[in-house]
Amino acid sequence: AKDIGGGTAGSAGQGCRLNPPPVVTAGGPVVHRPGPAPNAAAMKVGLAFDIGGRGDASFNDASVAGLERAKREMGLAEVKELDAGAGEPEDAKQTRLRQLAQEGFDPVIAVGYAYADALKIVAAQFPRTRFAIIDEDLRGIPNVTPLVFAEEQGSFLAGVIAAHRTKTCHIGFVGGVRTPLIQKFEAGYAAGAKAAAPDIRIDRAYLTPAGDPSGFQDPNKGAEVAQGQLDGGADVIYHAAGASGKGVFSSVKSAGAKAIGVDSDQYRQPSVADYRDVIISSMLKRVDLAVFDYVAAAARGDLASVPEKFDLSLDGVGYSTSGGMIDDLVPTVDAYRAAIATGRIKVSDRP
Amino acid sequence: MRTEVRTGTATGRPQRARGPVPGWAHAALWVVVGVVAVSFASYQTGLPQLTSSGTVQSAVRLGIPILLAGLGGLWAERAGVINIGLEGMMILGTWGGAWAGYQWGPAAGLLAAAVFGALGGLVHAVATVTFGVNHIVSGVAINLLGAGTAKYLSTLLFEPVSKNPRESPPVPKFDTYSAQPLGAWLHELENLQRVGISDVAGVLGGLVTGVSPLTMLAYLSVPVSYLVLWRSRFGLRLRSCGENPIAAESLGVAVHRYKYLAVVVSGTLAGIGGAALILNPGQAGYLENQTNNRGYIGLAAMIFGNWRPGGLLGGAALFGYSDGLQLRSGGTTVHALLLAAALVLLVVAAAQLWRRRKLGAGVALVAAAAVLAVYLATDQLPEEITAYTPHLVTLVVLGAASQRLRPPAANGLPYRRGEQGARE
Amino acid sequence: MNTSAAAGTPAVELSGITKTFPGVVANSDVNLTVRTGEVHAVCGENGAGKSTLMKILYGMQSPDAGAVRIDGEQVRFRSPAEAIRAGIGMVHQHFMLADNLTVLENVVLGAERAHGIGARARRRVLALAEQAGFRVRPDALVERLGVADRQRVEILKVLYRGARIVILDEPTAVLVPQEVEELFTTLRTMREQGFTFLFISHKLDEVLAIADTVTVLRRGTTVGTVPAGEIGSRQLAELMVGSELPVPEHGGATATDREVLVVRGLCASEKDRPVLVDVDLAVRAGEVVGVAGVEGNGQTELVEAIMGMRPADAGTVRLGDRDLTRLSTLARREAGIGYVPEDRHRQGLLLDESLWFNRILGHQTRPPVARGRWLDRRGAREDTRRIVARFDVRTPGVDVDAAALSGGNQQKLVVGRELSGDPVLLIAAHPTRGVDVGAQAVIWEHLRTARAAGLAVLLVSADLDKLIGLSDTIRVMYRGRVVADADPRTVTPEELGAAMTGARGGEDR
Amino acid sequence: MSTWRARLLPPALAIAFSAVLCAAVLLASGADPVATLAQLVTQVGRGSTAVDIVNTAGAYYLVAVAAAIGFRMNLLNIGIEGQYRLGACAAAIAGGAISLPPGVHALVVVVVGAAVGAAWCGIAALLKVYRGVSEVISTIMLNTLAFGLIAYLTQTFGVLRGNTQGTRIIPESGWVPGIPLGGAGTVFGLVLLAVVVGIGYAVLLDRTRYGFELRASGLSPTAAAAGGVNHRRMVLSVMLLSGAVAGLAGLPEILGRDHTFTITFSAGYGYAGLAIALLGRNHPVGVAFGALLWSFLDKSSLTLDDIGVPREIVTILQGTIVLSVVVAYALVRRRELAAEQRRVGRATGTAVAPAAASTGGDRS
Ligand SMILES: Nc1ncnc2c1ncn2[C@@H]1O[C@H](COP(=O)(O)OP(=O)(O)OP(=O)(O)O)[C@@H](O)[C@H]1O
Ligand SMILES: Nc1ncnc2c1ncn2[C@@H]1O[C@H](COP(=O)(O)OP(=O)(O)OP(=O)(O)O)[C@@H](O)[C@H]1O
Ligand SMILES: [Mg+2]
Ligand SMILES: [Mg+2]
Repeated sequence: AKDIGGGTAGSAGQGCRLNPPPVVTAGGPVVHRPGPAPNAAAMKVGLAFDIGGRGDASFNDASVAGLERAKREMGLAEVKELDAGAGEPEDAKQTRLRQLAQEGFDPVIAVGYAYADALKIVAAQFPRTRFAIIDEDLRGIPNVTPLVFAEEQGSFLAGVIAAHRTKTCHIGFVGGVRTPLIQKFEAGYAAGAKAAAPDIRIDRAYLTPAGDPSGFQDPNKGAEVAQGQLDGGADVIYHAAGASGKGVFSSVKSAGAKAIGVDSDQYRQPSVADYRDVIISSMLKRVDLAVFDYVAAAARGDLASVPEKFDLSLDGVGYSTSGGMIDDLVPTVDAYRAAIATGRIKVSDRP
Repeated sequence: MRTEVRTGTATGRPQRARGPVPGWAHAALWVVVGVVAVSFASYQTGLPQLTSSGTVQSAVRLGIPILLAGLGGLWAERAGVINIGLEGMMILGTWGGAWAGYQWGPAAGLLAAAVFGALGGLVHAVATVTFGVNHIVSGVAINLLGAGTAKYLSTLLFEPVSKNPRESPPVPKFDTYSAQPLGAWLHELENLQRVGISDVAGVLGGLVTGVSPLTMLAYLSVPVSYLVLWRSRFGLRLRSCGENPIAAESLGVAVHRYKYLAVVVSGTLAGIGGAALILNPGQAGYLENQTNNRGYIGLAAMIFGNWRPGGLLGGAALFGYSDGLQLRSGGTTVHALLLAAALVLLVVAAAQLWRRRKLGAGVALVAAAAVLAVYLATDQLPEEITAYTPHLVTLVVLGAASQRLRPPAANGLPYRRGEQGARE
Repeated sequence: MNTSAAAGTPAVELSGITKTFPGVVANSDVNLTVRTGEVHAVCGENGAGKSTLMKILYGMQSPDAGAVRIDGEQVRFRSPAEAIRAGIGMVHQHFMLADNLTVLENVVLGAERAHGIGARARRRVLALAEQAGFRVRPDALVERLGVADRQRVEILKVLYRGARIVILDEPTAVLVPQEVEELFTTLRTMREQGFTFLFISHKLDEVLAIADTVTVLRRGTTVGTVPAGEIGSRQLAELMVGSELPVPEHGGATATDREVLVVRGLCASEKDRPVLVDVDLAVRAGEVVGVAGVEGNGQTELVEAIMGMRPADAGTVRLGDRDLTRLSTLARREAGIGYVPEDRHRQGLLLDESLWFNRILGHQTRPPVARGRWLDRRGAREDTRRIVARFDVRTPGVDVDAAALSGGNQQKLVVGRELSGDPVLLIAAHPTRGVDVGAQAVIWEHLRTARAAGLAVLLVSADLDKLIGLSDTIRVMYRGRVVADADPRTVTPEELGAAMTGARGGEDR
Repeated sequence: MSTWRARLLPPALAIAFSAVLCAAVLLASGADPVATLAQLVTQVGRGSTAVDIVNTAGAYYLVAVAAAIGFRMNLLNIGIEGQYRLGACAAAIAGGAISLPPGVHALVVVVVGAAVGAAWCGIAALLKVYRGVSEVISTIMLNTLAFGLIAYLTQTFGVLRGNTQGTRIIPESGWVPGIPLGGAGTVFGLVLLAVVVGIGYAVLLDRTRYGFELRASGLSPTAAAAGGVNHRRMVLSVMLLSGAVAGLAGLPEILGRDHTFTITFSAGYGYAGLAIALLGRNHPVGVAFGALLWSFLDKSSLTLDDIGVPREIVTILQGTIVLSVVVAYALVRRRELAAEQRRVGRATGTAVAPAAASTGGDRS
């Protein structure tokens, strides 16, 4: 007989024993944005992509979105993007940055921590060009501005949401490659879930160990890992697995469970539109915002105003509510958010 | 006049002591041993995942692309052409499948994957059969070419739609089917958690639920390959090209044509294997580097299976099973597998002893003890190892058993028409 | 063709066939007419073009010029398939069997249309075998069969295809006399049933025993066709060689008492199966010891064991007063053994390398081609030139690839190399196999000279006449054992043949 | 076959054919082949591209020689990918853990890299020699296993810098200084290692007994065995040698630039090495040209984004070159052998029709 999608995972069970959300009096994120957008009509911005490149529906695309907005609001003169290849050697990264700097792009934004070493060298060769790097806390080079995020804080909120949505008191996390960056997601997620429901069971898995990048590129494996967690009883799964996340969504959907997306609002993402009804929320990492803020600061000539870390208090990370599947949870999640933003809850970035 | 055909003369090899057990029963016996060992381990460690229907379904999903690639290898090598280009043909298959699939549905995708794979096979055939290029060299080049072509074409044709040069738009999938009420009944049995019965029910249940037409096609292609290759005129001729093409040609077999056909079929199967990566549920569409060396692993499964469809099925199943197990439930279950492995090794030792092969029995016994010791001394295996369990298993099994393997005699040798008898 | 008209249209008529290979004219204006229902022998020295002619008739090679007529109708075969359809079958000089397929599969391959590949085919095969007078096991793998059985499979293949014209290319080369007799019985039975045979053999007595008509080829052309009854073996040989048959001469005994090679109790096995059993052997300086035996009775293994290429299970090999038993092949060569392997293409030469590079092989540790761990390229070139001159190797230079030389010239190079560096012992396995007459003469001459100079020679050959002509003593091997000694001055080929088949013969040991 | 024509014609034909094919592909996809080529060539002059080409060619040369050593004996070391990465990883760990005087330090690192590469390949060699496992399959498996081992090693012996897991930084005493060319970049000092390996490979192959035995074994194992070459030992030693050279390939980058092995270390050289060895026909000089060509295509292609041509056209070009070069070699080799046989025939007079022709015909 033909199988009909949508299993009945977690239909039994009453969910977890939940802690009440923290009570925060001075509330909400303290978003302070410096003045109106400056004019950047003379500025040419170069963008060097990481593997995945344009169309990854993740941080590469988010950085493009930031620049698009800058174009609209500040009249940016020109934007040039260069793509990276998988497993490429270090000098290819240098060449890419150098090429942009040489052609007079300023600032040049390196998307991804893979550029850290290349940037150290190229930034020294072009002292008058301003560089930014996403996801790597590269300090101490005068013309390099790091744009980093508190992924663990956003993931904490994902954990809270998962804890409130599970009916089996059992949730899952699927990471692509076991790198320190992805482990931050895992750490925050687990902390958030435990904070909301101390008894909760959390399955965590990575597709490949560090150094084997195929973990971000193998939806089939993502599907199997998620299926394993679902069969084991988990009914909400959060992924930080790049393109492999599609596999996670697909398993979640056929099991009738729930999923939480990552980086951008995956509910609205065309490439996973088939699965949108199970994506209850996404952890947002606002690379677009950081890029926009950075370009604005550069246009003003005031790079010191770029925050050290884009965290919850700056809306640098957050969560999405598209689809309206967690509308009832918003007050609870926002309470946690406020607690983190005000520093009452500290989230560790190590699992 | 002495009339009887002598066997085992001074030149011939001694006749292998073949008991009354036919080959298929022999294989079935080993399957039973494997299932028993795994269910024993499952019972001992309290890890039902070892034989759960979910694990088996994973094994099927992960094993199908490998099975198809392996069958592709089988077809080519039985005709004497080594096909290490399976990976490239598989990549072409994923690309073609996604390209046609997203526009015209999964059936069209399957067809296109087959055609693209076949094109890859055709290139290999032209290089190896017509131009006599070293088969491995041609294969390496085809892998380069397949990857490059797929990348180039997706930049050209997918990017405008998917906004990503490395990815196709989502491809509609095949529906899946389950044999009901059998599946439900097996599921109930499995849930009883009775030793043995539930294990078998889990395995069988995994095989009959959530099956897509593509999976059925793959299941079918094993017996079909066997029947065609071993029970048909066509297959006899094809195999003769892999064993002794000169003899075949002297009997009027159009060796070149059969080699061409075999390699094209091989590419077709590899292409369908690629389609299995995108047209089965749970997968998105074409994605760069998605095949992830599955073509090579298919080749390994074929060698593992001693160039026979049944053995190849076993190899692909083992691969899919150990991969599925480690992906679904990580280190603990793979650790439990050690217990099962030790048990199987014990049976091997007993079998060797029964055949009066003392050395073999000793080696198997020592290996069993070593595996058992590792099992007892550790609680878990490092992730870096479990993630590559299938590869390690392949290497170990080849190391242990490769000397009994029997590749086609003329496999990989260049062959040119009209050179019969020259340089003998 | 005095009889062909009487028998109506000839079964086969080849006229003006010419075929050249790069550098070689294999056939030039060959004419051949075969009557229906006769056994027509084709004779000629090695390389005369017999096989090539047969391959042309069988559609395996296409002639550059000339016409083929079958039953009076002109045909042009582009493949064996077409020849088979025209009722021609061929049993090749080298067996054309797939080892890993069963007897049945080998027989029905290519003729599946007739009876399928299943039970019907099996019945048919059994019936055909019965008709031809032997039994087969259709499901046995061919790799487990002996030579005579393989040949029966080949004949079955031909019968199964309904051939009426059967080509047998040197079918007796690998058979012992008794088996030859069995084969002839089969052929006579089949001739009565209306089959036509083209029979190729070097063994003139066999030809005269079975053939109705004989055609002789020499250097690619027909030199004559005669009824077998009207010609003697001596005349036939004359036709083939073009002159008087040279009488095998011994050139006087030069054997000394000094034992150079002493083999004691040598045993070897292949996958638990013994291939050499307790072999004792001695070769003295200046002596040629011939080893006779049907192919596959341990001669190859004996040579390999003495050369250290095959591990011995027991026994010793001594060269002079040195024990070689534990030494590597290279060390044995350095100790003074020269080795002419039985298959020059597989074992003697690197076909894709130059002649001087080939000169180094086996001597890579010794002057004049090496100095310590370094090669002496100039030395190698010079010494190769010496061999080319002394052994009459026909080549434009020492830089051409070995593959470009003809078989005879290749073999002269190998023999020249192995006689370099003053060996004390030469092991020569089939040194003139597939070599033209001129080259054979050169090779024998050099062997005789070396023997006279005190070289000990262990000679393995399937050519009994040659063996008798050259050896001082002959050892016969059967099933891995040395079963008999023979004195070449008194022994006859028939006696040797009896010993080689395991019947009592020669001088008992 | 030693004529220059036979050596140079095939690669020239292959490159020409591939260029035509790629031009056709480009035209079909609406790009301008001439502009593409111009872009590729002019890129060499820009920035550090020329130096990058040389640097990468050095690494490519090493992997290609590793492949060529195997090819010479008909051994297909597909495992170079794993060997060079594992060798680089282990060498970086060793280099970071010790402290020795300059020069010696680097030497130790180089030796460790070679030893680990050899050991990894040695597994396949042992399996082949003693268990008859095809090196093709075993090295493919070992490539994947090397991933796991590298992950384990960098995890166990490494440190976390920012988001990147890597081995400890090698102290300055272990660095190999390069040749700085100002704005054009710095040529790695260890590119010279590639030159040395190349010369060593040439001498070994052409002038030594070992090289002779290697070539003989490759051309015909049976003939080599009859000539006293121990095939087993040759297989073992050749695979160890190939692995050792492969183990060096990552070191120019590590000792000359990165001073650490990170998990994002360059990948894919191993497969390139196989292709380059084929292109250069395992000849020390041919391989050098192959490495430069390959490196040029890789580095210059980075600029194709600029003119909107997909960079992957270069991968297609490379694949086509390899395939057509082997086809071209096969064809030219056939023609040359036939020509040589004719030559031999002419020189020795055997090609003339046999004299016996006059007595041909029927006698009866
Ligand atoms: N495929 C080939 N390519 C080039 N030369 C060939 C080829 N086949 C045969 N020859 C040459 O043609 C000549 C005739 O060979 P053929 O095999 O017909 O001789 P033969 O009479 O059968 O000899 P033998 O008694 O050794 O079987 C020989 O010089 C041989 O070297
Ligand atoms: N495959 C081949 N391609 C081209 N020429 C060949 C080939 N094989 C043999 N020849 C040519 O045929 C001639 C002799 O080869 P062939 O092997 O037929 O000699 P032969 O005297 O019959 O020796 P053998 O008994 O070893 O076959 C040489 O000129 C050789 O170059
Ligand atoms: Mg012949
Ligand atoms: Mg011949």
